[in-house]
Parts: sequence; structure tokens; C-alpha cells
Amino acid sequence: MHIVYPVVVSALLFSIGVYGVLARRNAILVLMSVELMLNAVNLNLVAFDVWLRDRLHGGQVLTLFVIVIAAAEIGLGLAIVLAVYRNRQSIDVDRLRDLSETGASGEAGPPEEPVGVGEDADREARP
Amino acid sequence: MSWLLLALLAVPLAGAASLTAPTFRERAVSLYGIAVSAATFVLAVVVAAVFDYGDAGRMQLQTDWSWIPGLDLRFHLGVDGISLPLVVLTALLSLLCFVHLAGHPPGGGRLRALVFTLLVLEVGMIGTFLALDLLLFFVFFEVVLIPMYFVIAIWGGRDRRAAAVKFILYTLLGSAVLLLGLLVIWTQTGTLDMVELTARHGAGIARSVQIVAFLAVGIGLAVKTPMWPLHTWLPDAHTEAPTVGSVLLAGVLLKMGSYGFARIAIPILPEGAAALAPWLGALAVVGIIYGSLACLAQRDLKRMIAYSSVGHMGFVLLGFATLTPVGMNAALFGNIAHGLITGLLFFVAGGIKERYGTADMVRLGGGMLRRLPYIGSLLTFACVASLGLPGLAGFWGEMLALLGAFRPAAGLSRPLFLVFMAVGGIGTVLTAAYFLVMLSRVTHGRARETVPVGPALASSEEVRVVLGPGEPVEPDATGTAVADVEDSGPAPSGARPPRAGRLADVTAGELAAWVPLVALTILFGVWPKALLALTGPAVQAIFGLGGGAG
Amino acid sequence: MISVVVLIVLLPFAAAVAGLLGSRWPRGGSRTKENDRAAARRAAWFAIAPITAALLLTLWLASWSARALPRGSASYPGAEFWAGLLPGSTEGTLTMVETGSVPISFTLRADGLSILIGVLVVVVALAVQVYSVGYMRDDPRHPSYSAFISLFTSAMLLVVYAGDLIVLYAGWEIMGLCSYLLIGHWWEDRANSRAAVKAFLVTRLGDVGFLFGIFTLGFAAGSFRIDDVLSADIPRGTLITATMLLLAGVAGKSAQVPLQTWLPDAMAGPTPISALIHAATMVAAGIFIVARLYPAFLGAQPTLDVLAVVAAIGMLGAALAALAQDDLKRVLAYSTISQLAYMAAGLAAGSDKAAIFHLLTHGAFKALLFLGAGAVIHHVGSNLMTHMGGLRTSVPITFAAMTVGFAALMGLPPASGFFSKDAVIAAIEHSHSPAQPFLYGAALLTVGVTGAYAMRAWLRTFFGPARVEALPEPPPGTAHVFDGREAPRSMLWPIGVLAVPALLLGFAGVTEVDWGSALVSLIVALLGAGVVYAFWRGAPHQDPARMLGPFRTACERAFYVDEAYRAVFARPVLRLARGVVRTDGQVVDGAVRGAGRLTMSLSGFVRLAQKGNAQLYVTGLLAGLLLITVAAVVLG
Amino acid sequence: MIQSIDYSAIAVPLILALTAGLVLLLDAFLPARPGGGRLLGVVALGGVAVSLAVLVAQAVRGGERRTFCVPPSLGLAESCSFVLDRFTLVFTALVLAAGVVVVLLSMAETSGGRVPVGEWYFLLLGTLTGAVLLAASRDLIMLVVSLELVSLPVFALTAMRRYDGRASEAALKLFLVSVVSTAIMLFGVSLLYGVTGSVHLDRIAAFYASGQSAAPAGVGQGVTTVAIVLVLAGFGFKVAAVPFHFWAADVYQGAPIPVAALLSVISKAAGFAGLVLILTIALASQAAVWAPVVAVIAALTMTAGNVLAMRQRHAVRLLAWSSVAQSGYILAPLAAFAGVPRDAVDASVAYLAFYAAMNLVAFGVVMLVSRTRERNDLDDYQGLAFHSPVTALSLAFSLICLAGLPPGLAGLFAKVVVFRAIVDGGLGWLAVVMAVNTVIGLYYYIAWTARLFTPLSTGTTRSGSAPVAVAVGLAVIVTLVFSVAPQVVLSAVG
Repeated sequence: MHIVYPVVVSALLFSIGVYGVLARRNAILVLMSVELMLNAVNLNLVAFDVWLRDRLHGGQVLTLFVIVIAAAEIGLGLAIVLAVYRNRQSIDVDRLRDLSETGASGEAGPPEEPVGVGEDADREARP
Repeated sequence: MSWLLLALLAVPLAGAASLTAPTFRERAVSLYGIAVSAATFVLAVVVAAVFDYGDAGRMQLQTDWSWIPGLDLRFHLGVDGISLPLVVLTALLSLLCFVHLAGHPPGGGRLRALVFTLLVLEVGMIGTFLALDLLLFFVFFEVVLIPMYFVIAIWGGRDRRAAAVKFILYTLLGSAVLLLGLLVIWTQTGTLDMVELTARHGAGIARSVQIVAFLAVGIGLAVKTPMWPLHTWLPDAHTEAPTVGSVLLAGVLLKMGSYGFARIAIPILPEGAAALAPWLGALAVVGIIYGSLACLAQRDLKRMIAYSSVGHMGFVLLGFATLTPVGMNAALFGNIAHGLITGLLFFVAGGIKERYGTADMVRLGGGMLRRLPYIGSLLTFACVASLGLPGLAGFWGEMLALLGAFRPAAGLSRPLFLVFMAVGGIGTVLTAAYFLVMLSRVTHGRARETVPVGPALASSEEVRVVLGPGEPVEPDATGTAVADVEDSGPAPSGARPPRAGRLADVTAGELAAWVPLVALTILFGVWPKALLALTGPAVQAIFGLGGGAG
Repeated sequence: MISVVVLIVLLPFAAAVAGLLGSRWPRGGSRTKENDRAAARRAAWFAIAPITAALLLTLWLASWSARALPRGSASYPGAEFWAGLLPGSTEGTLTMVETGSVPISFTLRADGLSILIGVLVVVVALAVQVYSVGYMRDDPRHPSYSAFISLFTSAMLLVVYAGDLIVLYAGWEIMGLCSYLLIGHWWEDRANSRAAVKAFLVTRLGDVGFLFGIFTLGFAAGSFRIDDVLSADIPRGTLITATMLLLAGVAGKSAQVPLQTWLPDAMAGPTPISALIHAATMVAAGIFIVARLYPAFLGAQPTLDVLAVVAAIGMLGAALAALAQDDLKRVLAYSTISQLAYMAAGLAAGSDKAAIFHLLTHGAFKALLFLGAGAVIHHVGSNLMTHMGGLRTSVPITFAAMTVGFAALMGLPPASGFFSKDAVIAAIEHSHSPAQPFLYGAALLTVGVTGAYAMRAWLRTFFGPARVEALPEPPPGTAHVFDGREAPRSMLWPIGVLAVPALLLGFAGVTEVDWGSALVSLIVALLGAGVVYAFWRGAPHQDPARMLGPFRTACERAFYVDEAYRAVFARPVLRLARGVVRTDGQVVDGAVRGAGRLTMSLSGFVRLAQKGNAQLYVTGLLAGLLLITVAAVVLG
Repeated sequence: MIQSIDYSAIAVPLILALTAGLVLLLDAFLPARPGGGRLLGVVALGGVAVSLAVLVAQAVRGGERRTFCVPPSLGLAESCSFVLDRFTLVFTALVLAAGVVVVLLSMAETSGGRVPVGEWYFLLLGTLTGAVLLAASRDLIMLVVSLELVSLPVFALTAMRRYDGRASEAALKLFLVSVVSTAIMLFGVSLLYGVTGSVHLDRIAAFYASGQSAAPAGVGQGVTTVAIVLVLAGFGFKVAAVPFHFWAADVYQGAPIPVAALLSVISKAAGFAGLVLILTIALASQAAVWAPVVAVIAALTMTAGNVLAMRQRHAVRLLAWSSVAQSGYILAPLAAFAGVPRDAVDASVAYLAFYAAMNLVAFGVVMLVSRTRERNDLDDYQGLAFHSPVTALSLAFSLICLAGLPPGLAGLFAKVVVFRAIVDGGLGWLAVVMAVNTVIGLYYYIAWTARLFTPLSTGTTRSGSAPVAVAVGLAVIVTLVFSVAPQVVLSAVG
């Protein structure tokens, strides 16, 4: 089988992942598409390793590491999404606009105090 | 004796550093300032005394340590015929500024911070004239920026902040381009030592590279000596700076730019200089005419003097552009003369602004010779010296520059430089015109009686109505009593409204600061040999020819 | 011997410094009445004592020079007349200034020509200083006034005794400055101040040309010393350009045609100043320079032709203008321009001897006329001749002196003017330059017109019905009014002293008089005077100038040359200046501020991308990456 | 066969990792006393200090130490994954020094009670370990793993502050952009592996030097170029170069200030280390391909950073954009690698060292001021010189250093070194762009400095905090040493 096939599949998979990251509004689905991109890389690596008949199997070793890294990232990503949900009651990526140029200097966002005091409380009220 | 130059730098630096100790009382600060600057001046005089005048062309009293081998930057100081007068001028002007400061503290208060800033400024200025290593020159060239920014920004006039920002940004752009030029020289020759590079007369650098390097260095220096198109920072900086700031800005900072031409641009890049000299000459001459015309139509006294500096430095640059020993001598002499005379002009203008509360010629009315006879006559003396009356220092700089332009260096086109000479001649007439017109508007005519605190004119619009818009209406014709006129914003620069009736004429403090300048202007006017004998041999060395009829 | 010359030049300078600094010294600035008076008295002593010493030294120098043996053949061909009269000459160099190209030597040089002019300068200066004591009695700024006169005298002597062209130029410019300071003496009235500025600027314009002429000569001869310049063989082309440029300076200083507009306005200054500076000495400096460098001018014939044409136009125009003036001082001012043109004509005709002789006599009788006019103005309180009339009885001594002056001006036989003007006319007659007929015709015509305006001024001032109405007290700072009696003794003595040379100096040249041309010019002068007398006889009240008919206003406004200059030069320069300030504000400064605004707007634009949306960031990231990859591959 | 491990070589990362473990254990088992946070801070600080000491010992003993090596096979020399040479020593020293300052800053942060102390220090030490490992790694796998080890803890640290919506939002944004960049970089690494057939940097260099390529020439070169650019992406994100700079301001503003300091110095240093390793060791012979790319990116980065910083009103956002601009200056000399290879790298690393010192001073003072005025607007700094002159002077000194003007000689010499490298390399246009950028940069630095000295009527007394004061003092002293004797850095670097 010529090397081009897996590389093209991997590239397509990568593009799908990119689309997923850009298009989806829900943070968790964005994480899933990131996973997709990382697996595309794994496919690529394994294909090259076999094609090169590399005695050190560098490609497969790197694939293992990538898998581990992906796992770690997803774990951490979910934790962050959880924190966002707890603070903002929504994980819609588009709604997270509090930190921005206009936001910061425009109406100079109010200082952050613990829950129950000042601004944060009423922001929580909003869906 | 080489520790002398080090001491010359160390004394003001130590003075500034020890000023941060909190033990100083307000009154003692200005005396302390005078003491430190006096010490520096004494050291400068000692250097002048120790200097071997027979061999003014050679670099003397050199100290040479390695400071940063990585950049092969050496802490290399030295003084020769070209830099000695400038060092003494800087030390003198700084001392006079401190003396003036003692009697007349500026509006912004915080005298201790001002003395600290001025001492750091003095270190930067003297360092620039002593440095013999390209990068060291660049470092001292930039040390001056921040202190002068704060002098203008904190103790300046009404819209000082904008002027200070424009000053520092414009000058920084200039010095950044200067750095590029210096680095091109460094990459080509491999050494940063000015003495070595001058001796090589540009060997080892290809002609095209010399042109690029001269262009970069030239632009950097041209921003500092305001050459025509790059001068717009000067009028704002001068108008807003306090008296002390203006004197040092005009007296010394402009000289650092022209000194750069004499020390770096022309000796190290001769072919580049020869290629770009016509352009330098053309821009210089345009500067002369442009500066003079701009002065003719100015209303603000300090702004007019600033534009006159553009005109005078035009002559200095014309002197450089001729690439002849007499041209270079003219430029260096013009440097010193301009420093002294414009320093005096700004001192007097500052005194006038302090007394009248304004520097606007129309609101000054006229008749200063009647109300302030001594200040009026000093202003007249300074203007006459500045328009280049023979017998006073201003004349030799301009005359020798025109003499140089009469027969420029071999490679340059003679008819072009004859045109420059003719236009320069017309420039001298225009210079005489605007100074005399200013004198007749300010010192002559009948004085306007300033009525004690009358109805304060609320906004500047009403002032316009009272004085008549646009064209400066002859004050006598309106005969209006100028009430306690203050523009809309309270001028924090402590521009006290003119007190009723008698204005105090020149005070002892002011006289002590101004008389040395008057004396030196007369001395160099009557006896130009004092300076020419000093710069002559050094200039011959630069042009690498023994005699050379120029 | 050279130390005497140095002393002569330095004494008035010392007087000036002492006068400026010393006169008010102990009491400082408090300007009370008695302080002013005491300061004035001390200033007068500071001024008069040194100038008298300088006069004695000059006379002693002249006597030494007359007795000295001629030192070999004079250094340059044209010098034999002076060598004959005052053979002794001395020269000394203080120091050589190495400029890098042509060296400048601080040299003073006294020879026949310079000593003669030196005597004239010192005599007139002393007369004016003494005269001013009375004329400016209760003027608050008498110290500075007398100090500036001393400074002027020192500058003029520096020009006269200068041995190096640059030193000469220095004296030349300082003279210009002193004339500015003294014209603007009563600066309370802005008109005087403007006249002073105009005088300085016009002369300064001429001096620029003068400086360039000096450069040309200096470079050609390799040194600025006058001896080297005259003895060096300079190619004809360079000589012509150099002398043409020098002519610019001469025209500026001696108020010749292109640059003569400043002299009539210079009458705004006090009358003694007009006498000293604008009649006898400064304006004569231009002629002196041409005489000093005469061998160079002889070598450049085209320059002399230009000088001839300029002189011809100048003398006739000025004479006609003098005929139509109502202000007595302006009549004398235009007369000075005309007489200077005479001297220039003499030089153009090839005889510097006649020109200098006329310069000396003119210096004497014109100073006399001005001082007399000062006394008359004091008596009447106004400059205008319409306010004068029938004064021969009320101011008899002034009348006698001014009659001598006018006689000399018209060139009537006993007075000195007759001999000197005749010498010039004879020189013009025998010269063989291409412009000779034109010059000779103009000269004769001018003799007639001179006779006319001299007679008119004389008649309208001293004859005709006396006007008695009292004049209002002039505001402080204008001409000074006396209580009707004749001028005080301190003013009459100088007038008397000057009347002697005005009358007798002519006889020094009586040996070479060309009686034929003298007779012709005498007849023409008397003809002119007769015509004016006839018109005046008809209607003593009216102004004889009406005979000019339609040209009267043109003549009075000096053919509108002044207005033309203002329209062509002054106003456009001011408009250009305002234009420059505007462009500086908008274009040059605009570019700088524009760059700042551009960066700010760029910053605004780039900030748009920072909306806070994470996915927008990732999109930007990927787009940028794609762009870079494509560029790298394509261009790579 | 078991690979022999030279423990003395990997001593520094080992100590850091063990300390991290120790901190976690202590946090778990020690009773929750109020002073507990301070103890863990001290332990962390001790760990970093010990590793610094070991590093100095290694530097003094000198010589190169290599471990995790692959035995030489079929004509290729032995290539090792972990190498401790001069380059690694400099970077490790820089990272650990910055680490000390960040730990000191963290002590003030953790005392606030809103942050779990044990986890904070554990993650912090994790990041330091990752950064140190990255500087020493010489093969792609180790490079990728250590890069992840640097990035992941920072996401967690950013989100660490409880109930802070902004912190979690910043963390999410940082996470998203970082993960995408990592994915892109991995894709590039895979392509690179595919083309060259090996993972070790020196072997990749050997492959390109020998000039043969597995696939047909045209495709191979194209793929290599794409691979290089994609790999650049990963490091571009860490360094916040132009296309990857959008996240900088938001994350710096949202995150706690010690984390912002961490991001701006330590993770940026790691990014540059990776970039330099890959570009100058693996792809040295491909310089013709990536040099122009780096030049364009550098120019765009410095301009975007400066321009964005001009209109900032918020202190930390301004420092964020300023650090983006500074990374543009650090990237610039790398573009001149083709002309002067040795000078380019030395200039870049030297500027990084200067930048680290200057920047930490600024962040320290911002940390001090933010303890009283939470909003952290520039106006809060008005008249600071009158209440606490020392703090104001040190902030002014650091800002003027960043601008590159004489009282701040460190910044000036840093810029001169970079300018020299660029001019030597013949990139005239880049030098001019950088000159203009220094002017734009000066605009906002001098605006902030001027605010410090303009008097303000109402002054609030501030509550100082010891560790932060020590941190600022340490950083100021280092910057002063660099100002007076920049030779220290220049000789160490090169």
C-alpha cells in the first residue's frame, strides 16, 4: 500500500478535527474534535514508522507518548470546563467574552470578589 | 593626568547620586547644585589648562578600559581641539543654569528632583563630548533623553506633556537610526575606536556602504542639530521647557548633533560625506531661509528664538557640507558661538516671561527699554550678537561658513556651493530682519500700563476679541489696558500675572548667570584666534592633509 | 608710529565703553531728573575728551606724514597724488588668524588718503559731540546717545585705517549698527524704530555683496591684506566680478541708486546724527573704499561704466526729488545722495583725486548745513519749511553760516564747493569712457537743479513772510523746542568752526581749476537759481516747487521707488513668512503628528480582533498559519 | 539492553520533580494549619534553590554530559536525547532564577486563601521541571513531552483560583489555543519524521546535510517546508508570535499575576529554547527556508505587540502586549542565522536573559500595587512616586530598561546586541522596522513612567508584602548587575 493513502486519511481526519474545533459551540464537543486531531497525528506517525521500516520505531514510541499526552490534556480540559460551568453556568465558548480589549478598557470590568458579594452574584443569575 | 576626564564625569554623577539621600533641606539643594556644577567647571578649566595647545590635533588625556568585551565596547575617553571647547562650554552653561536656578526656581516646585535631573543631564552631555568609542558615544548620546524629557514634562509650560513626548520620540527615532549607522561602520571595519577609524580615513569600507552609513548617521545627527525637515520637535520643546531647560537644550544638546558630524560622520566616512555633501548643503541652506522666515512671522518670543536656532545651525551644517578645513572650523566656531548667544537669549527670554507672565510678543506690548532698561539692553545685545555683528562671536561662524562655501572641497560642484553661499548671504539679511523686527515690537514703542487685577478675561476667546484676531494689532492703537489676562487653564508653570506698576529689573542672580556669556561673546568676537587656533590643527588632521588651502 | 594709529582708533572706542557703563554707575538705574542731568554731563565729558585727544593725534600724524620722506615708489600706481601730498605711510599687524584657507591679519595701515579722511571724520565728530550737548540737553538717554556716536567714530576710523579687508568689513558693519541705534534713538515713536530697521536692512543687503566681493579678492590674491590684494595680478574676469560685488556694498552704504531709499527715512534720527553719519562720514565710506582700492577698479573698466550710469541716474533723480521736498532735512538728505553721486561720477571718470577733494568739502559744508538746519528746527520746532520763513533776522548767525553752506552746495566761487565740484566736472569732461557724454550731460543738468533746490530752500527758510503762530508742544521724543531765542552758544560754536573749511577748503585745489568748465557750471547754477528766484518773487507765500508742475508729487515721493521696493520685497517676504509658518505647522509638523495618529488608528484597527472569543483566536491562528505555509512553500 | 542513565546529568530536573512530589505529600499529610501555605512555599523555594546549586556545580565542573543515548548503528554516530551543554546550562539557570522569583510571588498569592496551596506549588515545580527538560532535550519525542509538561500545569494554575469566572475563562482560552497549536506541531513533527526517518535532532541534521531525500525531490522539499512551518507553530504559540498572539492579553489579565509572570518569562523561555534547538540544530542546513519566515514573523510580532500596547489602560494587559513585542525583538536575530549563525543565537539568548530580569521587576511591582487596588488600571499608578518611592523607582527603571534607554542600560545593551546581529546578518529592513518599533514602544513605556511621577491628591497607604518585596529586590539587583556589567550575560551566552 503506498504511503500516500494513510497520509491523506490523516490529513482529512486532521481537517475534520479543525472544523470541529472552530464550528462547535459546546466546549466538550470542541475537546472531542481536538482528540480527533491528535489521533490523526498518531495515524500519520504509525504509517510513517511502518513505511520507513525504522529499526528504532521512533514513530510508534512517539505515538504512545501522544496518546498519553492526549489523555492528560482531556482530563485537564474537562476539569477546566467543569470550573467554567461552576462559575458561569454555561460552557458555550461564544459566551465567554468577559476578557477582551473592549471589555477590559471599555467599562473597566468590576473587581472580582468571592461569590455572594458584588457583581459576580448577579452575573451568576444570568443564564 | 588621564584621571581628570574620569573625574569630570564622576563628580556630577556622584553629586546626583548623593542627592537621593533624604537629608537635604530645600534651600540647601540649589546651593548644593551650584557647588557640584562649580566643581565640574573647575575640573573642566583644569583640563583646559593641562591641555597641550601646541599639539591640539592629537587626542590627549586618554583613558581606555574595556567595559563590555562582548560588544567590544571600551570606556575610551579623550579630548582634543574639537571637543575641549565644547566640554568647557557645557560645564560653564550648566554652572550658569544652576546659578540662575538659585535665584529663580521654576514653577513646578520639587527643586531637588530638578537638580538631580540637571546633574544627570550634565553627565550625559560631557560624556558625549569625551567619548571616543562609537557605542560609548551612543550611550551618552541617549543618556540625555530621559532627563530632558522629565525637565520639559514636569517643569514645563502649559502643554508641556505633548511637547516632551514629541521631543523624546523624535530624538529616539533619530538615535535609533544613528545606532544602525554606527553598527554598519562597526561591521565593516571591525573596530569601534574613533581615533583608529579617523586615522583610516574610511579605508576598508566600500563607497556604497559609506553612503548608506553616512545617510543613517547623518539622519540621526540631523534630528539633533535640527536640520530642516527634521526640526519640528524643537520649537515645541523650547516653548514649553523651563528657562534652564531651554538654555541647556539650545546651548548644548544641539551641539551634540553637530559635534557628531565633526567627530563621526565626516572623518570616518569621507567618501560617503563627499557623495551626500551637496544634499547636506542644500538642506542646511533651506534650513537657514526657512528658519529665518518662520521667525519673521512668530508671535511667541521663545518659539522665535527656537526657530532662530534652526537658522544658525543651518550655517553650521553648511560649514560641514563644504568639507573644507575652513568650513569645519566655521562649523565648530559657530557651535560655540551659538551655544553662548542662544543661551543668553533664552536666559533673557525666560526672565521676560517670568516678569510679564507671557512670552507672546503682542501681549508684551512694547516699551521694554523704558520699563526694564537693563533687560531690554541685554536683549538688544543678544539679538545683535545673534544676527552676526562683526566684533561679536556670531559673525565668525557665519562668515567663515560662507568663505568655505565660496570654494568647497575638490569633489564638490562649485556653482552649486556658490548658490548656497548667495542664499546663505540672503539668510543673514533675513536673520537681521527678524531680530530687529522683534526688537522694535518688544523693546521699542510706548509701554502699556498693566492695570492691577481687573476683570479676569475668562476664556482665551475674549482675549482674542480684546487684542484683535490673527494679525498682531499694534498695541498702541488699541490702547487697551491688559487686565490680569490668564488663558483658560491655570498655567501651573507659575507664570505669575504681571505685578502692578514697577517690574523688577535684572536681579543680581540673573546678572551673575548672564555676564559671563556676554563677556565670552565679546572675547571670541574680538579675538577669534582663541578658538580657531584650537580647532585648526584638529581639523587639518581630520582632512588628513598638512596645510591644504581648502 | 603704528601705535598712534591704534590709539586714534581705540580712544573713541574707550569713550563709548566708558559712556555706556560709567555714566550712571554710582546711582544705578533710578531715572530721576537730576540723575539724568548729572549722567548727561558726565557722558558729555566721556565723549568729548577722548575725541579731542584723537583729533590732536590725527593732526600730529598728518604733520608727521607730510614731513616724512616718500618711502620709495608708492606701492600701487594710483597712489602718487597722495604720496605727493602726504607721503609718509605706516602699517602694523597685530596678529595673523589662521582660518584654514585664506588667513586674516589684524592690520592697521595709515597713508595719505586715510589720514585725510581721518582728519575729516574726527573734526566732524568733535563738532557733532559738542553740538549735541546743547541739542540734547534734557534728553533722558543722552549717555547712550553720545556713547553710540563715539562707537560710530571708532568704527569709521577702523574702516579708514584698516589694512585688511575683513577688519575693514568689521568696521563697516559696526558703522551700520551704530546708524541703526542712533536713527532709532527716539524709539518711543514706532516710525523712528521702523526707519532704523529699514536703514540697517538695506545697508546689510549691500554688505552681503560687499563680503562676497572681499571673498573673491581674498581668494584671488591669497590674502585679505589690502597691499597684497592691490599688488597681486588678478585675472581681469575675477577683478570685474569682485569690483561689481564691492559696488553693491558701496551702493548700500553711500545710498546710491539701487539702495538709496533708506537715507531720506534716516532723517528720523536726531539732526546731529544726520550731520555726522548721514552727511559727512558713513555715507562717504563707500566712496572712500573705491578710492582705497582704486587700482583694482581701474583694472575693471566695465565696473566704472556701471558706476558712471548709476551715478548719473542717482544725481539727477535725487536733485529733482530735493527740489520738491517740504521737509528741510529731507531736502538735505536728497542733496547728499546727489552729491555722493557726483563723487561716484568723479571716480567713474577716472580721477579719485577730484572725488576725494569733493568728499572733503562736501563733508564740511553738508555737516554745516545740517547743524544749521538743526538750529533752525530748534528755533521753529518743526522740520517743515511751510512753518519757516523770514528767519534771517531772528537767527542771524545761523543764517550767515547756512548761506555759506548753500553757496558751497551751489558751487558759487568763494565757497569750497565751487572748486571741488569744478574738479569733478573737469574730470568728467576729460574722461574718455563710453558713458562720458551721458554722464557729462547729467552732471551739468544736476548743477542747474542743485542751484534751484539750494536757492529754494534758502529762500523759503530765511526770506518771505515770517510765520508767528505758536506750535503745540510736541509729544516727548520728537524734535526739541527752544524758547524762540537763537540756539545756545554750545551749538553755534561748532557751526562757526565748520563754516571756515566750508568757505576756505576750496582754495587748497585752486591751482588745478579748469576755468572753462568752472565758468560753464557757474552759469548753469546761477540760471537754475534765477528761475527759482523768479517763481518765488511772483508769490512769496507759495512753494517755488510748483514749477515742476505735474512731476511735483512724483519728485516728492522720489519717483515711488520706496513704495515699489515695499511692494516687491517687503510685503511678499512677510506673506512668505506667514506661509512658511503655516506650512511648518501643517505639512512638516503635520507629517510628524500624522504618523502618530496613523499608528493610533492602526492600533485601533488591530484591536478589533481582540473581541475575547476564543474560537476567533483559533481561527486567526489557523488562517495566519495557512498564509505562512503557502508563502513559505511558494516563495521558498 | 538497558540504557545506562547518567544521574548526575539529569540531577536538576530530578530534584525539581522529587520536590514536587514531596510538596504534594506534605500538603496531603500535614494538618491544615493556617501557616501551612508558607511552609510549602519554603519547601518549594528550597527545592529550586538546591537545583540551582547543583546547576552551578555542574557549570563549574564544565564539560558536556550526555545521557539517554542510542548506540551508534549503520554509519550514524551515537546520538543522545538528553545533553547538558553551555546552551542548556544558560537556559536552566534563566528558568530557575525566574522560578525563584515566581515562587516568591506565589507565596503572596497563596496566602490569600482562595488557592489550594499544595496543588499550586506541585504544578509550579512541574512546569519548572518541564522547562529544564526541554532545554536539555535533543530529540523530537523528548521535546514534545517536555513542551507538554511546561504547558499543562500552567492551564491548571490559571484556573486554580476558586470562584473566579475570569480565571477559568482565561484557562479555557489558553487551553483551547494551546491544544490546537500542539496538535499542529505534532502533525508537523510527524511529517518531519516521515521525511527524515529519524527522531533525533542531530540525525535529522545529518539527513538534510547529506541532501538525499526519501520521496522524489520536489515533494520532499515541499513537505519539509510544510513540516518546518507547522513545527514552528507550536513554539510560535509558546512565544506568542504573531499569528499565535491573540490569547496573550486576555489570559494574562485573567490569570493570577504570578502565573502571568510565569507565562511571560518561563514558558516563553521554554518556547525559545525549543525553537532554537529545532531551528539551529536540526534544521540548520534548511536556514534558507525558515529564516525569511522567522524574519517576517518577528517584524509582525514586534509591530503588533507595540501597536496593541499603545492604547492600553490596564497594567497587566499592557505588560502582556509589551512581552509580545519583546518576543518579536528576541525572534529578530534568529532570522539572521543564515548570515552569522553563532552571533544570532547568542544575541537572541542574551536578549532573553535581559528581558527576563526586566520583565520580572515589572510584574513584581504590579503584583505589589495590585494587592491594594484590585482593578489594576494605569491610573492606580498615578503619583506612586510620592507614596512608595522605591517601588515607583524600580518600576520606572524596569520600564525604561524595556524601552531601551540609558538609565536602563540593560535594555540598551540588549537592543545593541540584537541590532548588531541583525545588521551583521544583512537584514537592513528588519533593523529599520525594529528601530521604528523601539520608538512606538517608548511611547507607552514613557506614558506609564510619566504617570508615576505626576502628583495625585489622594494617596492610599499600601500594605506591603515581604516575599514580593524580596522578589522585586532580587530582580532589580539582577537587572542592575546586567546594566553595569552586561558582560556577565554576554560571556555566559557565548
